[in-house]
Amino acid sequence: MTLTAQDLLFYILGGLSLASALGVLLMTNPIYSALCLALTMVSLAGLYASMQAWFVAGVQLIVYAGAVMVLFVMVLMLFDLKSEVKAFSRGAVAGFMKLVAVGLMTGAFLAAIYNSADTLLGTSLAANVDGTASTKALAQMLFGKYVFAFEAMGVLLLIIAIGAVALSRIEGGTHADE
Amino acid sequence: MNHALGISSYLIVAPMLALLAASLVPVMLKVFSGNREPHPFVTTTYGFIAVATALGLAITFLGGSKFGFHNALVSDGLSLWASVIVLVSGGFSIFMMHDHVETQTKLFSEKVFLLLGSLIGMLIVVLSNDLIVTFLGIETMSLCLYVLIAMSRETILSKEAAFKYFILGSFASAIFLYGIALIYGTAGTTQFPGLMEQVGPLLESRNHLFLIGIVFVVLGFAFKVSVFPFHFWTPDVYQGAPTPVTAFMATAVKAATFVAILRLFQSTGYQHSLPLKEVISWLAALTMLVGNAAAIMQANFKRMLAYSSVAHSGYLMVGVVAAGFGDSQGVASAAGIVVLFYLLAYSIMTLGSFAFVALLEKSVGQALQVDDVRGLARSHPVLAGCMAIVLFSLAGVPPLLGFFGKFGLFSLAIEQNFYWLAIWGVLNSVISVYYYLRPIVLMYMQGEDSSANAPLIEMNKHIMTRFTLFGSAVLIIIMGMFSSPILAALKAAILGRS
Amino acid sequence: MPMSNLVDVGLSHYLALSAALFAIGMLGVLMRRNVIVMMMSIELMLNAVNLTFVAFSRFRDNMDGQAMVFFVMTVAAAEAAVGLALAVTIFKRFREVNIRYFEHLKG
Amino acid sequence: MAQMPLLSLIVFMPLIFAALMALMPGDRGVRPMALVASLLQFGVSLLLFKYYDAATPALQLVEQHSWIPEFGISYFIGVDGISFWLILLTTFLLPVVVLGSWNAIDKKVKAFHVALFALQTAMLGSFVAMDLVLFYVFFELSLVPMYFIVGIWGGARRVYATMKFFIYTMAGSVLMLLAIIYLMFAARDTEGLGYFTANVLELYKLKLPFTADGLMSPQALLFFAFSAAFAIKVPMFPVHTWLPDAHVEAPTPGSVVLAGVMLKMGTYGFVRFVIPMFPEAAEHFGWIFLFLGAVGIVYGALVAMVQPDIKKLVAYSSVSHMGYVMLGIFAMNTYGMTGALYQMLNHGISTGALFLLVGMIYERTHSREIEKYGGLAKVLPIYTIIFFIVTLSSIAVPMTNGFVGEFLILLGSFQASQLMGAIAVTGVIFGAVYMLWMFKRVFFGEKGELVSDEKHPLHDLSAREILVMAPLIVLVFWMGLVPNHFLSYSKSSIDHLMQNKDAYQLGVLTMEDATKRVAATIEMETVTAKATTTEAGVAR
Amino acid sequence: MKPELIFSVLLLAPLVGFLFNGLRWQSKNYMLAGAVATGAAAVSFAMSVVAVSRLFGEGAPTSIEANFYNWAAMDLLSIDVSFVIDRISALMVLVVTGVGTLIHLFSVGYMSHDERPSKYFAYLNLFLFNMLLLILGDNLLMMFVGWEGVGLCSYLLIGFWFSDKEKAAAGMKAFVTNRIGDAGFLLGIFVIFGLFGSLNFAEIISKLGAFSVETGWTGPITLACLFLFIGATGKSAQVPLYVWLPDAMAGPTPVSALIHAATMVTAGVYMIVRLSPLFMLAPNAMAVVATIGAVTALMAAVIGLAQHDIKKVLAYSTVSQLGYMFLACGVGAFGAAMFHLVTHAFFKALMFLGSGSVIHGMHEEQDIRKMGGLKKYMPITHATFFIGWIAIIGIPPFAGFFSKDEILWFAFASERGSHWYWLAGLIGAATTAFYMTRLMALTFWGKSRFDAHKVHPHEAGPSMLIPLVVLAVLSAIGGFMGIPHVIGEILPGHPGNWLEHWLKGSIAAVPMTEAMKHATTMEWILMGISVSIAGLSAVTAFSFYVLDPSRPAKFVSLFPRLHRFVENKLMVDEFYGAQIIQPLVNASRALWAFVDVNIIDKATFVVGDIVRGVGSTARTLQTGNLQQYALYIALGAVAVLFYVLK
Repeated sequence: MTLTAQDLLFYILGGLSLASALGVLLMTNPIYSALCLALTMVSLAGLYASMQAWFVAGVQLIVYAGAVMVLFVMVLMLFDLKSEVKAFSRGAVAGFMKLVAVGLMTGAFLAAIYNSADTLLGTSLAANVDGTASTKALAQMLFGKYVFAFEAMGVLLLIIAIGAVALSRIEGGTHADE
Repeated sequence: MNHALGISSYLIVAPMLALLAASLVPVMLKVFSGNREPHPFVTTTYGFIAVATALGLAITFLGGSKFGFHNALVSDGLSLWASVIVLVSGGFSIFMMHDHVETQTKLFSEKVFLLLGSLIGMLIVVLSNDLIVTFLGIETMSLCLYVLIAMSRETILSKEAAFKYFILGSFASAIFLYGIALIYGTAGTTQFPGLMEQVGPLLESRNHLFLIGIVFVVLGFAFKVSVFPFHFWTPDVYQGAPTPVTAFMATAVKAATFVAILRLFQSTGYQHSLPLKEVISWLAALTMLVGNAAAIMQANFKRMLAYSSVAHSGYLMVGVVAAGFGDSQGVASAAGIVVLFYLLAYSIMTLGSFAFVALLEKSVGQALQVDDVRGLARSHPVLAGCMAIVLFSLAGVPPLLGFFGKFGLFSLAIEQNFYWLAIWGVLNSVISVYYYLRPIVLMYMQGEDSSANAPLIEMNKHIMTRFTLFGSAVLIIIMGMFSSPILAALKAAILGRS
Repeated sequence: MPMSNLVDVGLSHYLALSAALFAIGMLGVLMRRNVIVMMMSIELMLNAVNLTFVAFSRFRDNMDGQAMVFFVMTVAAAEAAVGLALAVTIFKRFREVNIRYFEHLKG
Repeated sequence: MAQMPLLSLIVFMPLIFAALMALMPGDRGVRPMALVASLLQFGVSLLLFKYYDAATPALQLVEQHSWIPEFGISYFIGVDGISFWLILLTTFLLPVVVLGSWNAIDKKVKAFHVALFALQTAMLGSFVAMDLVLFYVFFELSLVPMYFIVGIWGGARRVYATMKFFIYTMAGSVLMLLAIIYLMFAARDTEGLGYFTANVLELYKLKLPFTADGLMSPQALLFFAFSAAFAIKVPMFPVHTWLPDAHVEAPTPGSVVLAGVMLKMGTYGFVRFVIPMFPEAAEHFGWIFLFLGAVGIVYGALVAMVQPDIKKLVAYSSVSHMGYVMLGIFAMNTYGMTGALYQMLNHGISTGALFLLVGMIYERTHSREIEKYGGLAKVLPIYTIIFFIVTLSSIAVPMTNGFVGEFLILLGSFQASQLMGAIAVTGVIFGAVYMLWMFKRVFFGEKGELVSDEKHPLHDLSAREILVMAPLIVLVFWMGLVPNHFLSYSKSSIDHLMQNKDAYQLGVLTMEDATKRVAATIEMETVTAKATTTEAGVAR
Repeated sequence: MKPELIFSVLLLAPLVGFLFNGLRWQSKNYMLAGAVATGAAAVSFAMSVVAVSRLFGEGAPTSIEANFYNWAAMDLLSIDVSFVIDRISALMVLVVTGVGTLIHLFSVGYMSHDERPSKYFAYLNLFLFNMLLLILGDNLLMMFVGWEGVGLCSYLLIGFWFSDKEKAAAGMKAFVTNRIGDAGFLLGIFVIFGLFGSLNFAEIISKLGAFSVETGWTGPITLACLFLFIGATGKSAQVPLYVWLPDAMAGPTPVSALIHAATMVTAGVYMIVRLSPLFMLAPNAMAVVATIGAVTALMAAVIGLAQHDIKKVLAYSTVSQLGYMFLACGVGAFGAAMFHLVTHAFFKALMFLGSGSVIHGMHEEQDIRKMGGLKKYMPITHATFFIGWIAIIGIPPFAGFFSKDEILWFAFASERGSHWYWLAGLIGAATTAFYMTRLMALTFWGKSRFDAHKVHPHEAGPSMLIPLVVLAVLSAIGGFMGIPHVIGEILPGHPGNWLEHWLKGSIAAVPMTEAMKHATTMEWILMGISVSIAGLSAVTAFSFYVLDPSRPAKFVSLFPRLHRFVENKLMVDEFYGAQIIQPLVNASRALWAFVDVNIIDKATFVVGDIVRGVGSTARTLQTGNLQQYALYIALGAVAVLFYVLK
């Protein structure tokens, strides 16, 4: 088997995302963490794109790497936090157990993926899809099969909007009524 | 693809629409009146009308195994009765919010709005026929609750509670979502009917990814209904949240989520995974034990009730085990009946007990200790009597409602040959007697000697909360003695009116 | 796993990557003290899930996955909004975002 | 009259009175009303003599309505020879208790009587219930009023005692609940009744599998589940420790009802449910209960002997006496069973009377320490005489009721197992020892600390107290001298049970049948009377 | 008269007397109380005479029966409240009501100064009623009812002066010791019921034909007999349960006469005689009876040698004489036992009443060391007591001679007898003669040892003397109802052994050994030996206590420890106290403190502690640290995953 461009892209973007994710975890300065997260998201957007999920890749870039990350960074700026001395929780036992727990879980995952590889590899890779077509199909799905979920999401956003505003107006909130 | 929706789709969502429409009214009023908070009673009335309308619509239109929105929603007996439970506890919670010092603030209309929003989320959960829709419902419900908790007048504990709940909730949501992703990847669908057909083959072929997916989804649900070891947030959040909101969380959230769990376990395919059955049985058993044992050690009344609600989740999990792993025909329906009946009973009892707590909390952020009720029977015989009934019912003393709830659950367990679970369950209910009776001891049997001249305990004059407590006591007796019509209705609704 | 599989990128690779990202996110929640970073870690976990969805969608030739990603993103944004609003409120009150300061409720 | 729900009336009348009392404005007037009410319910229960047919073992005055059909629960009550006297004992003791507690309860009088009357309904209900779940409901419900009676009106350690009482009893009974549920499903599965039911008469027909060596066979497990519940209630050694605590702390009326009636619910359960439903297991594992019964007799007596507190002594004597009952039941023959049923009544009367007497002296001196008494016989002669008579009944001297029960039980148990019979017979000796020793220390000898207290001279029994004791004393001798008056009402039922214990079934007679029978008897009598007159006329 | 009426009057008269006196128990009118009580007893006696007279004559029935009502009936068991007077109970009923009437009469005088005479007479009548139940009941259960009833009355009367702790304790001791016997009796009843399915005497005996003589120890009949005998040892104060009887002397003296000498204590003998056909089938049981009887006869006589309380001496004498009766039963001489029972009732009642008269006259003094020379103060008492003395030591032709000698003869000659039994009886007789003479001497003869200024001994009034005289006459002539054949043959008119004739057919009897059947010479020789030994013994005692009062002390100083041992009643009470009662009490305390509190309660608490442990662990885990909670979630997820995927 030869290394196709797609494979290469996977390794580059995958490696980038992993590295930046580790950066999120390890950077003691929250701002750097935020930036690493943004990088992760961008590289994930690239991966989406390499899987011809154009629309999703776009949304990822705009909503996530754009809006959400900006929000995070803004809040961080608001708090004006410097690099933290105590970035990580203490406790050797607890820390060890956390690592072990997550490690074991990941191990279980990887084993499961390996075990189920046969069935999964059996699924054929679809041919390249036209970006417009796929987006159109997605749209049809959103307004067809998933129309309720879509509407519910709308309601969710509405409620959250009002809720977030209300939250800001409580005592101690950013817009508290004095 | 036919995008046209039948009329039935709209009928199914009618209760939600009613809730949404009515909930916006107070907020709109406030906006258009120059940010002047309407009188709380007005807001409460709107909230009550919203709930009542939704309830009416739910009773009218739900049930009978209808699908809507391209099978995204299902309206059957489960959803009908779960909606009723959720809406009723929502209504009582609004009453209690009206009275309670921590919730009745200048932002009361927003709070009612959020509570109604949370109710919408719950309705979505109970009506959902698709895991991703369930996820959306759960998120709607939870996000509203986070905000609602944080909006308490109390400034330290409620914020901490809200934040803990938020972080842990999101964490659990992520896991839950991962589970959905794996299920989607392996089963190819997230809609329950299709999924249930796949469960058997996938488990039989020991598809590990699917198994992980199921486990993660169950784990996400388990978090919401506070099953050990995913229950740790419960006491903290229940304590920190304003009591009316706690009551709402303890009842409605649990009811909605358990219905979702039941939908997940509607397949006989789970028979193929013995370990899954064992592990869920273990979780149920441990949840009962930990909930009851920890409740014994509590001095704080709300924490005690929180642990008690953990224990009740353990009992309910027995129903889930029976539903998923029982081997007889129609066991899922039977489980639906007894679990819903238990949820109904549990909700009524829990509302009553939290109403009692609310009545005794006089100031913001007061930590009501169990010992504070000492000698209450002397000053408030009627309320103490109501609370005693509630507590006896929680302990499972016949012929109160709680007893028949347990009776149903354990019957199911025995019918499906889960003997050890049933024995463990009843033994745990004996442990629970100890802490349920403690307030009764304090109310009735102590505080006589020292407080002959001491001032009587004062209780809040809150009419609506009193009504809640009193109503729950009356319902416990009446529905206990005459549970037959309710059970018949449940049976008819869930087995289909044939 | 034979070497060829390593090279021949397939579904397992994407799944493994997402699992790794998910694990890192979990570790972030478990170990970082800054609440904002914890929230970011949760976002990371959600992103890992999204990757899974997209991968499955791609390899099963099933667009449903992408629709779900769409919902997840929206929910994630909502969560972030609520979370940050909460964080701001708390910060105003406590002047602190270290999770260790929020241990009043226990026992 | 044909449709009069007599049993329901008997069962629920106290509850109605309780509700009426609860509605009264204050504590005044509660006592007289309670007395009238209790007499009234006793009077109504006497109607049983008219409608109950002693000749048939069938379940009589049956009322059957569906209650919660979804769970297979029905409202099904009836009376037969096994429950007949227990019902009357219960209704009989209520006026005694009400009158006996006239001064003993000095606070929350209304609440007390409400609890007492509610308890009455629960106890009566458990004696008539013929649906297992209904029985369970009443069985458990009876805990609640008693919990309050001990907890509110009890002594210094009342909370400990009442919690212990509640939790012990409940711990036993929950396993029975599971067993009940299992039986309900078994009835559906094996017999093909088509619905699941807790109707005891249907459950009697079940043939549960039993393997002789197998502890794990369903019948054995169910047997033990039921037995656990009832053994704790009885209470049988070694699960008896809640009883002394509860008795010592309980107020006098509470002790009387607890000893007089509530303990009988356990032994009644054995007779009514355990033996007919699990005959093979009862036969096979009966020796355990024989043994524990015999040990309990001796153990209770020995421990009673060294008690410093009179009430605790009486409490342990209950353990001993209930040991006799258990022994009689598991002798599994007519003698033992008859004796056991008789001993239940005896114990209700004599131990009830003892608790009343202890309460009376406690009201005067506020102490129950044996050491502080002495020489009471000189000061309180009437009290002494009554106490002595009750003591005789308690130690089973012939011509008192106690003897009949003990004799039959020992006879039966000796036929069942010579060794156990022999062990149990020593209880006769120890019984005399602890009672007479106590009697000697309290009543004879020099006047003790409390008795010779010049400042508080003791008064002999008042007319009210004598009135309380009189019916009990009359019964002591009546039952001792003419046991057949009492035995004849339960004879056919016991015979029926003992002859068919492997395939026990009960017929059913309703109130309508009873009315018809009564009418027929009257007609017969008139006809006979007419015939006699005619004959006499002819003769003349 | 119908039998029902006879029995009703016979039984109800004392009951009515009891109720009459019992309901006015605080009255101090001793005359009224005594009159009613004595009258009631007399009515009973009259009725007994009427009833018994029906048994005489040609074609007379062997028994009169009356059935009142069914007491209880189930399965095989059917117990009637029914009574029978046959030839055995006829003797007994006459003795009980006759002697009873006399003692009632005596009590009128004796109790005249008591505070609560009504109560006393009520108890006495109640006793009579119960005793009649015991005697007349036609089944074992009725007998048991009376058996316990008399025990109860005995308890009440011993503890009559209950303010004295000792006396109350004596009552309790009597009751409890009797209860031990009663437990045995009950077991006996159960075994018999198991064997015969009936408790009716007549039925039991009629069914005996199906059984053969048992040789072993564990046969049912042997077992039944042994159990019944335990009952008898309790009631009739035999080794090892005799200890209550000496203490029972705490009661009023007439009570001792009636209950603890003449009637109640003989109930055991009566019971064995009634069931003699049953005992005949159990030779081993009979051997036990005889051995215990002989041992008791000897042991009690020995203890009696060194007692100082006039009533205690008589009490031990009673125990000893009862031993003779059991010896007789054991060797198969049931008739002789009955004979001795009757004569003993006469002379022992006489002596007790005499001692009562002495005590009454001496102002409640009971210590014989403080008496002496009372002969001149109380001539009639002395005279009657003297007759009793001769009777008991067995000087012909007084009552005791005939009965005791018959026992000794049977002990020697019966098939189930033995020379050893005879020897024991002989030594017992000698000892009896010694201590009885000692009693006589110390009380009535010799010098007065009391302070004549303080104590003024006086003769009793007529109500007390009449019974004494009547009983003295009976003691003198009572023996003639059972003249042995050897003597009868040489007497004019050849009087036969009337008693033997009367009882023949009603009771079983063991035949003589072949060698002894016609050994009249042997019988004469033995008779001579026993009379001369008793006489010798009496003369020795006379020389000790009358001729040279310092001699006993000198003699005793030779073996002081032995003397003290005997004086302290062989330390039996102390032995029981230290080896049985105290350990039992200690064990009970241990059971209470250890089993109840430390094992059973602790066990339940341990369950509670475990639950609490779980609860506090759960609380410790609940640190409030959010990341800990997340860790628990992760750990839980891992655990579940690994369990599911394993």
